[in-house]
Amino acid sequence: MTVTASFSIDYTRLIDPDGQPVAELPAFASDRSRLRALYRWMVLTRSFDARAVALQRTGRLGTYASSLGQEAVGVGVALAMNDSDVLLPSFREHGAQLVRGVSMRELLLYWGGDERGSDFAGPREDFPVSIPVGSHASHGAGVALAFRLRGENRAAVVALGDGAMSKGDVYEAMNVAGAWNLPVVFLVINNQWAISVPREQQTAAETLAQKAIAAGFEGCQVDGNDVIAVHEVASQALSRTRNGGGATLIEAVTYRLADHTTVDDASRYRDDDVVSRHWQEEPIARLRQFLTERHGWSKGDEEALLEECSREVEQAAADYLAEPAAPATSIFDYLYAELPAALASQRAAVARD
Amino acid sequence: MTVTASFSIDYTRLIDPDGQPVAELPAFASDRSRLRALYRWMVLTRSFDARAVALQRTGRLGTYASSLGQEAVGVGVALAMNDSDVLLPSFREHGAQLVRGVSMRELLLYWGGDERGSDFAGPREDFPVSIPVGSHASHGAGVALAFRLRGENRAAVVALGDGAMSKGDVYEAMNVAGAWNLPVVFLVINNQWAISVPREQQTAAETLAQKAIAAGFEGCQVDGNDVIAVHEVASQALSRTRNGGGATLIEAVTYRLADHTTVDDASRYRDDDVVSRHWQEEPIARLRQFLTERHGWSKGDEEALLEECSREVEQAAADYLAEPAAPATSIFDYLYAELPAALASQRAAVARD
Amino acid sequence: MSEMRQDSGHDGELTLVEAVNAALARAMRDDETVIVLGEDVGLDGGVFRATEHLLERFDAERVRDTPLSEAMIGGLPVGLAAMGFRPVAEIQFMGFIYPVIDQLVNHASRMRTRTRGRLSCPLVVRAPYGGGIHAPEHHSESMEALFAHIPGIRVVIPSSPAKAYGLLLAAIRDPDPVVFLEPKRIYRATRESVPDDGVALPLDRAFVLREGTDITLISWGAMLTETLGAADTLRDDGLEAEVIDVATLKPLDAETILGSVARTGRCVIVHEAPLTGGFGAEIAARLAGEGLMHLVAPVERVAGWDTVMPLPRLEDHYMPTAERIVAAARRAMEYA
Amino acid sequence: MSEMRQDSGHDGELTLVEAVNAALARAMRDDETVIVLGEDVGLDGGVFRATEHLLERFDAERVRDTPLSEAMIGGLPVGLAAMGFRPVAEIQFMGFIYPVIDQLVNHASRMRTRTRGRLSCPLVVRAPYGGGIHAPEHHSESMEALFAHIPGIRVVIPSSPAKAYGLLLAAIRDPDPVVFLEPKRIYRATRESVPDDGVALPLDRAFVLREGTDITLISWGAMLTETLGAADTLRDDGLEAEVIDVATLKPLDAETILGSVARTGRCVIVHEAPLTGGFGAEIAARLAGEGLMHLVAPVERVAGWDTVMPLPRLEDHYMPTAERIVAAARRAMEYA
Ligand SMILES: Cc1ncc(C[n+]2csc(CCOP(=O)(O)OP(=O)(O)O)c2C)c(N)n1
Ligand SMILES: Cc1ncc(C[n+]2csc(CCOP(=O)(O)OP(=O)(O)O)c2C)c(N)n1
Ligand SMILES: [Mg+2]
Ligand SMILES: [Mg+2]
Repeated sequence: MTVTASFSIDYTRLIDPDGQPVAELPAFASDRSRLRALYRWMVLTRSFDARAVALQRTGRLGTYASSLGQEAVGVGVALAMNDSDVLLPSFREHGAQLVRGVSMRELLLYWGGDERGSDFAGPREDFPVSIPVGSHASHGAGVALAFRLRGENRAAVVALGDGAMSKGDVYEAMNVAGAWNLPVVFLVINNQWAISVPREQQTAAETLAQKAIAAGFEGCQVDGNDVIAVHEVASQALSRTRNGGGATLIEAVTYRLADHTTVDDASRYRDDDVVSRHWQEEPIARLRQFLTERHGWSKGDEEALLEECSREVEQAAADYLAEPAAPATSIFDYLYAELPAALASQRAAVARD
Repeated sequence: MTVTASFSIDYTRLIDPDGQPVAELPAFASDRSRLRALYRWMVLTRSFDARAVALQRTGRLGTYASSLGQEAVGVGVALAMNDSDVLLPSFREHGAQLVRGVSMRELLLYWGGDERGSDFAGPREDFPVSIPVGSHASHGAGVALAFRLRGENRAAVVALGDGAMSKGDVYEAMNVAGAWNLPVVFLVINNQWAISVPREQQTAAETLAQKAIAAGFEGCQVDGNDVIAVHEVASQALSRTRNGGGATLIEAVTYRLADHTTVDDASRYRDDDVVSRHWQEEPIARLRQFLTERHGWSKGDEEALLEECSREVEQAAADYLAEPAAPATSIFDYLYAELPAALASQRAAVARD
Repeated sequence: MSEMRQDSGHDGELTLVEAVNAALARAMRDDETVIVLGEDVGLDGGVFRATEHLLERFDAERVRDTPLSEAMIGGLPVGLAAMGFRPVAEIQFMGFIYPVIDQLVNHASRMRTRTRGRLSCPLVVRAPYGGGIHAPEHHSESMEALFAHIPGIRVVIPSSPAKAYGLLLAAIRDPDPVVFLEPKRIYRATRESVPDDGVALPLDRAFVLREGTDITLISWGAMLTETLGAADTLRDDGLEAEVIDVATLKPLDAETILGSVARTGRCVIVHEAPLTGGFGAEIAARLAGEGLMHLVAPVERVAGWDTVMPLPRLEDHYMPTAERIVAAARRAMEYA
Repeated sequence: MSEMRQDSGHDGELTLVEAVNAALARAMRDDETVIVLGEDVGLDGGVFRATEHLLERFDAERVRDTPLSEAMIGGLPVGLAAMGFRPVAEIQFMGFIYPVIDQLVNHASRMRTRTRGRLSCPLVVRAPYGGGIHAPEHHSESMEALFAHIPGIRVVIPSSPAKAYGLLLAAIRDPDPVVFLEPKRIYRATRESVPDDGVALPLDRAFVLREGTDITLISWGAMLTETLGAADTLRDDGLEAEVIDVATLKPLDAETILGSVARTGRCVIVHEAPLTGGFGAEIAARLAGEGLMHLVAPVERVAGWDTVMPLPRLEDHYMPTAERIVAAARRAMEYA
């Protein structure tokens, strides 16, 4: 018996839950403005989530999936992307979408049940969220192939949950991305839950990162509540893949502090004290600690930022609520580039009603 | 950066292409009768394949997929199975099906386009071949779950090709088999080709065995042209899994010496001399060499065996050709346990024609 | 299900989703080969609570949370069923059922045929479907027609708590594959007395919900609410509409439908699914065939439009309404 | 495609599969964003040779052998198309197309709608389909109706070499997703002159293959062979049958169909797919609606039976025949 292949999975954490460095830090960690940007986007994301949940509770928004506790992943990765890269988000990557330039008003429109919310004014090539879990992974491979065929120095980033890693279409997308050496990063946000199903029941694999081994490319784990680590790992992965290094998988290990969505009641299937324990590791307090100790982040800075964020969120909410619905006939107007004659009478009937 | 998980893939070969032992041999390798059984089933399989191809060439059989060169895999594994285990074959595991007790007449009926060929008189619980690549893998998980629920000491064996390992449903089946620790063996017959697509283009993974890492269970490689190694590895895997050890993947590395099927012309996409080189490694000559050197297998033994096999094959072919077609109305008679009244008139119409 | 009834606190009166739960519990109690599996069916009791309490009443071997793998949820039961179990798989929403079609067409529907009866596939695939609850994207479609075209399976859609109980019991006991689609808009719309008597309903019979002589209104699932509403309005016009609940789309009880239209000569077929290629087309086609000579007015189909299901803000413009049904019926009445 | 023509050695006369090949080559030559991908489409030239020579004429970047992954073959083109390419994906046989349905329903068909036109999906999914060639199990089904029910896509089926060339060019140039189903039984049945003129055919028009005043016969794909054969037999009865090739099932050219039946008053719809829920039902439903007042005889549907496609030895008992079509037409003629 001889060994024909061997593999290992790395885990990266740079700042521990108390905000203390546990490894050599990347250069940007000493750049206050860049850390502030990471921090600001996380805080903005959390305020946005809170507001969106409140709007849903008061009947002014549809079912909503909060990213509470996971802010470091989307923000850390999206800030590592170039504008020319393309994001293919799941339904919980509000932070990443905001960083990419999707407006809060657009996000609210979408979650309020209005297709116009996916007509992003900012990142025109970013994909709309994929509510179907995982079926957008192959789109990411296609986007990456488009970049390769055009010889463009761009990468696609597909956001996936831990549950999504059980899906065969995700595997097929990863496998072709490996076989064709495509510039795509599979970002796995392991928040430990797929609605009520815990990560351990989802698969016997010790890590989700090792799913990449089946596809023949690199997979790694990163502390998903350590935004400095996430940003660093993502930056390296993105430049590698943009420069022909092929696909990569990043498993960001975090925790879903919120209910699955506003229609879920997590207390049915998990203990609150387990959740409280995970509050000790959440990413925002961690970076605030680091900022305070290393970059003189003051109470004043904090208050000013919170104030600024809530002002932006309130403005977006107001704009959203003021938006009149699109005309009924618009349900036909984007179905095909040109409405087939066969459908004219149906559109006319809707116009009449 | 710390290492959180590591893995390796083993490769087992016991007899080299010249029939020389290259490692310590299992006990059964010194048991002439058991080796003769392995040899006989391989020879019978090859004679059967040859006859089936001839029948197709003369218009008396449908499209047929020969297992030429791969006989050691199906035979070595099937002889390691208990009667109470269940085989879920792909469309090229004739050897395994024969060992399991499917008659050559039944196989010919099936490939001749007659459903009765899948109504096995022998292994009543074995599955019919799956022409759709890979979609039977999840059936294997279901069969294994049935055994587990009943507390039975049985295993399911799913036969898959190298191409099948690119399918998402195969991955999903493996993942649940790992998560639920099911008694199922995924037998991957890596014959290097999926019609015209070579193994290397199918995936960037160095081995197919490592696909098991994504599902959280053991995967290993075995020389698929070394029937002694295949039989040994399969026997161990099966007893492990029957006794609660969970799922296993065995990648049997072999080579498809024939065209993909009788309607394929492999010369369009691969060089004959590459194929001839692989003839040097084929499993039957290899075991014959070993039998001759270690167990006094004589020219007489060989001729008697070939004679015996061709007699059986001829008898089966004759029985198959003598079988009248089933009545036209039988196309309705197994659709539901009881034909719904709504379909009575359709059946009557067929009866009239 | 006594505790369920106390839960519901409406002595014996159940909602449709509670009736689904009652049927599942009953089937599991009566037959230990019944296995419930799907995403979140265990501790969570299903996102709509259709499997609530089953995990406690039975155990984790028979009530199984699966990985997030719809193709597997469609395929694993084929193996289980072939080995003599009766799996009841839940697909969380119809929007995620498409990977199951491969298993239904290529395996479940033909295992008996392929093996000439040696192996069979007594499985049920359950899924909530339909719009009208302002759900997120991909959560409101009605694609029942895709299943009704597959030979070798049954397609069943209940329209009330009692029907859900009786039809689901029948589906689970049926020796062949059944796709059981639950109209989630009316999961909790009404309660009715549903005795847990273990009595199944037939899987090849349409139900006449209301008798009438002037026109036949045909529908299934949640749309029967609008259809019955339309019948009330028509009564104010002095018209007695017969209302038929198809219930089992496959095999279709064409007799009941043709018999009714033979008497009324007029027909409106109502469904939420897009018009083109919807199952209403099959019913209209039967009328254009065997039923033609009885038709005095064009067969009207009131259906969803041939467009993508809109997000909630415009959803109401997609859903068929009682008004549209009434208007169609009045058009039909204009013919002498 | 000059070399193809020399290959075929029938100066300019192509079979249907050669015409598919010619259209692919033409589209790739005219538009470098056209990418062909699928299993064995490269060196092997496709198991039916539909992509023969494309790898040599273009290159491995644009003619891509994929891993054996139908869900990916359905999904990767969505990403490619959204980025401005025009992928043409081949599914080797319709029997393996089902994993693609998820991508068609949930993504390809609605990318434009979901993003209000920001992103779109100009892709084509090609697949050979249908029976009659004594192929292995799972290789002979006709499930076009599943696709014709999906809003936001087009479903096209050619019935001759020239139509295959013109319709496939149109499908590739169309800005929205098209499912292009190729009747493999007639891949090589006939040759006709197919000038490689780059002229596309319309995607919303049915073709009248033969004019007649007594009865309308409607079909698509390979079944037009039996249908035209039936028309010949009927002529011997002194009946002039109009024969319509639907060609584009979605969007359906109901006008042409209704116009013809308005003249003939009689109609036989022919398809290989199982009767129930087949696309013939939609056509019959249109006739039962707008067309009813013109019908003098029940609409006949001659289709595959509602059973699993039999293996080759009994396959002929499943396939509709010219005899069955003639018998149906004669039944229709009995009505005055
Ligand atoms: C294909 C599919 N199946 C089921 C669902 C229903 N569903 C929505 S979210 C979810 C869990 C997803 O878990 P994960 O991938 O970990 O993402 P998370 O919700 O944790 O962000 C499920 C089962 C879906 N949206 N899509
Ligand atoms: C799902 C599916 N896709 C495509 C095909 C067509 N096809 C038949 S065999 C084959 C190649 C299979 O390769 P592999 O899995 O290695 O098995 P092998 O033929 O080598 O035994 C293909 C693509 C199929 N039968 N099923
Ligand atoms: Mg999760
Ligand atoms: Mg192979």
